[in-house]
Amino acid sequence: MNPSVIAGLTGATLVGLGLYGFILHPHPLRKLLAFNLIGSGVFLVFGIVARRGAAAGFRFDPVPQAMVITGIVVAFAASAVAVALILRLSAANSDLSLDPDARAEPSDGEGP
Amino acid sequence: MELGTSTPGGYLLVLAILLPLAGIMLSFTLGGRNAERVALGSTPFGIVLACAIAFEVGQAGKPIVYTIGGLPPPLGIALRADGISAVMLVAAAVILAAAAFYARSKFATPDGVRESRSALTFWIMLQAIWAALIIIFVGGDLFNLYVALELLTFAAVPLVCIDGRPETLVAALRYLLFALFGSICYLLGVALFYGAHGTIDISLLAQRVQPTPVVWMAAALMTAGLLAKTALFPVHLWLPPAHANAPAAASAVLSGLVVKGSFFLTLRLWFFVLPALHTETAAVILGGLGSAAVIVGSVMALGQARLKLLVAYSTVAQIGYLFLVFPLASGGAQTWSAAGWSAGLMQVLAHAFAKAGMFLSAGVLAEALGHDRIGNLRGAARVLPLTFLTIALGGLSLMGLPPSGGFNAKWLMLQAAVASGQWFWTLPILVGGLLAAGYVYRILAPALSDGQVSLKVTPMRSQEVIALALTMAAIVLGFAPQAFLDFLEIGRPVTASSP
Amino acid sequence: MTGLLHLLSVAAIGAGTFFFFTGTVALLRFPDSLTRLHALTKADNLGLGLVVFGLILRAETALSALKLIVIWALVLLSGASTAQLIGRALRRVRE
Amino acid sequence: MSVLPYLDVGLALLVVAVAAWTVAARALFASVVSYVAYGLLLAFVWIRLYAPDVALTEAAVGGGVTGVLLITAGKRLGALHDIGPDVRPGVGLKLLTGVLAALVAGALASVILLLPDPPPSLAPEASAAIDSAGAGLGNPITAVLMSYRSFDTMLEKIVLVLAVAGVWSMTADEAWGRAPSPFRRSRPYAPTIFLAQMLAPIGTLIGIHVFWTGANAPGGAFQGGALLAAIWIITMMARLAEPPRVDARWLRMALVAGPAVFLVNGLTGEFVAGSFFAYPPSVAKPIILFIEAFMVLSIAVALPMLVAGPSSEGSDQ
Repeated sequence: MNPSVIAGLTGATLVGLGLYGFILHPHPLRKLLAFNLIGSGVFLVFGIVARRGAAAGFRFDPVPQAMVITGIVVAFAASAVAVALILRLSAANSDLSLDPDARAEPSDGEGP
Repeated sequence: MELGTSTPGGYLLVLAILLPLAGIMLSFTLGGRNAERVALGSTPFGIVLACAIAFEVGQAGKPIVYTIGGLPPPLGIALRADGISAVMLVAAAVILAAAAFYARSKFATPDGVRESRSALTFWIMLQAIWAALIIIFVGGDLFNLYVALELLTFAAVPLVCIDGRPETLVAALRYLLFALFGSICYLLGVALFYGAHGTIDISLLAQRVQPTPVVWMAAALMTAGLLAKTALFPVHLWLPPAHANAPAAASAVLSGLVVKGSFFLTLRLWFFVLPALHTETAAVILGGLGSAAVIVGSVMALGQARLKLLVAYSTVAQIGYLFLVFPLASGGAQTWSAAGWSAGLMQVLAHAFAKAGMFLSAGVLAEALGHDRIGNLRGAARVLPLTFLTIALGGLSLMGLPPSGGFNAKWLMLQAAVASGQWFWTLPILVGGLLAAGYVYRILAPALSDGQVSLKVTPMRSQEVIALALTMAAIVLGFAPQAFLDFLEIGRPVTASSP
Repeated sequence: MTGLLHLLSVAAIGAGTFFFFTGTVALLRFPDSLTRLHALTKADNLGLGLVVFGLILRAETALSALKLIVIWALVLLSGASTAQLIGRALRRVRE
Repeated sequence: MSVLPYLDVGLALLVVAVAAWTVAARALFASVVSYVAYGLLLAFVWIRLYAPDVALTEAAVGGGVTGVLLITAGKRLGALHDIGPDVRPGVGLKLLTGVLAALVAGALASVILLLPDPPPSLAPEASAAIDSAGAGLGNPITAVLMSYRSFDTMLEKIVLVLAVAGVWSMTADEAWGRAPSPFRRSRPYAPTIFLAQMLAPIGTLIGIHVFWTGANAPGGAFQGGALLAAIWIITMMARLAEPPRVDARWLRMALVAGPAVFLVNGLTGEFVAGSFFAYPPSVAKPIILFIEAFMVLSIAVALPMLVAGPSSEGSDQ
């Protein structure tokens, strides 16, 4: 098995793990962590695409790698906004036990 | 069709994007009242640029293209404006300008304060939504579109919780998580497309795409991500609290335009990137989800106690109609397919204008009465005649009664459904219309009946007029000539290849 | 000469790896946080030092050798500081 | 060399195990700490994929700056209250989600194995074009970021500005304009101060070095900026420097400097090189370095501001 196959399988596993955590964890910060796991799995997929694209004296295809760098920056910005939102929410509201579906009911009156 | 070289007028696309981007940076640096001045000052230029682009596209009769830095795809990034991009650019510019002028009083920086949090945030985020939408409408590169989608998310979320109440924070957080999940699914699809075909330029992909498992997986992931952002049933739960809790001007933009951004990309994906795939199954699934959204959204709207929530659930339903375009316009060069295509775009436009107008009216109403509980609206039409006229006209378009853009859209949809033998799609269209009549009646009936309502604040006439003007645009779409429908076909792959 | 250097380098890196290994075992097996901290800092500093030494012997330019030394110094600095901080935090918890 | 595949597999298993622990850990804080370790491990995977530029970014941002962000957040949330009434999902839901996640991962893995051979690549095009448009940039990543995909790069910087504005928008109205005080709870210990004093000059030097070599070797504006940002964060943690007020004009200007210079240069490209965002070939390298210098500044300011969070009441007293 070459490194790109291993990394590809790792990426797929990370996406799966992240997806599991993202759906199941009620705590928003845990959801955010899981989201970041999915994100890094996706970046790894870009990584193996870049690695496979080695050609013309390059050991990698620079285009997908450049995209990953942009992606990491954007993902960090997303985390920062989410953290600020979570902290604000926890300061405004002592109850952070969000099962979001259960929480929104009083405010929007939707049925269960 | 040349895809990799700039065409005359292509430079307008770059200017249209750079205008709001420069506005964001100026507003952020200068701060305070200047943020508002920059935002309001740039909107007229934005409308002019959008109209100029539409004019160029109409003149050329084919998409106008700009390759950034003179570097053509696959290495470089291309911008392309076809018929639907041009129309959406104009609609977005008009609705954003309307929302901006509507919001002047609420988001003015108070006297004696150098800068206020909500004002600065509002004016920056409004321009950011505008910039992101322009890129989404003219972007030709899937990764560039990803960055634009994220820009849209980062701009929309703070608007939802701009007043800082805990329930708005919960709504914003939920929205953010859904949106981030949507983007990451989309991005994974982009990675697979690149891995399979070595490009993510929409036109180049369209030439290279083969129905392989990789492409199907990429298409499924991107569609799932975009659906989460568009709030199509069953991933619609984030939308009503987010749209209903935002300030009226923001709700108008979120409901009228922002969800259309991700829908627009879904259109791009299936009709522009993947025409080589046999998409019947996918089209039926999307149409089925759309139909379910029409029914569920309308029924939920019927049960709402607050006006803004009712209008938000109506958005869930109206988004459902949009997805009927996938089965109804999937017939390649057949005539009914063109009707389905026009119907879909007509629905996008009519809903954008009608819903923006209704949210702005709901804002006027909530401000004037101090509440927006439907149960306490008895006699309200007497004190707010203009606002209720707006709501009634907007409702007309939502129900799909003539003359209105909504009627045009649904009429074309019915034609396409019957002509293509897919009669079952007529059911959700008709039932949805009846249910819409029900929820519009729920607002209007008490308002028109006898009752005593006292105004807490006199409504601002300018705000009422802006809302009315937007809904009038939705009505005027009902008189759209055939030339307008032909314009929407410019650059559509199937028609371009047909004799 | 290269043969001897090579041997020396391998020996140093091997010894460094051994220290890392023992440090990790200690981290997993030692009873409380302070002793774990003790084992970890010792093992890491020495282990990394030996690895860096082994790599310097293989360095092609003086600049890359210098960079390796800077890396070691930086890890020493941050390792010592974090160990201090963790130790203080532990003491605060106990009091 | 035959040992490398085993190391690869071992590294992959370790990454997956730490990721699994991040998801499975019961306590919030354990999960956060595990995630930080995960970010650092991931940098090694990137090295193995011949992506040193990404590895640098991942280590600096994924492990470093995100780590500070999450740990401070985890600590604050932990201090306020842990996750209220235990609303753990039922076994049925867990099973269902598990099956769904496994299906997605399995489908993705099989699709990745099915990627076409020979793989499509833009490397030949990039290599051929690198001298014309990238004009003497030896690092193909920097060439792609600053030339072919310059539009993305500028947008990404605007996303950062927007994220800062978004974070600031979470301020309580009364506190608007004040400085953030993310680390007010902990009085700095002597070792923190010592560390910051020692690291600040060295780190600044390394940050500038990473940016400068980025033109020809792994590194670049983002990685260099991220290092400088980390240094500023450490000095703030040691209370050697206080965070600035969010309405400080210099702060706002520093934040938009990168994208603004990029935008202005993109506009002038039309007149000096015949196309928006094009560089005149003869001076492409100096112009790119000029733009990158401002981007380093913006990144070095934006990341600490994102970590520091919104301004809070009680600061500036």
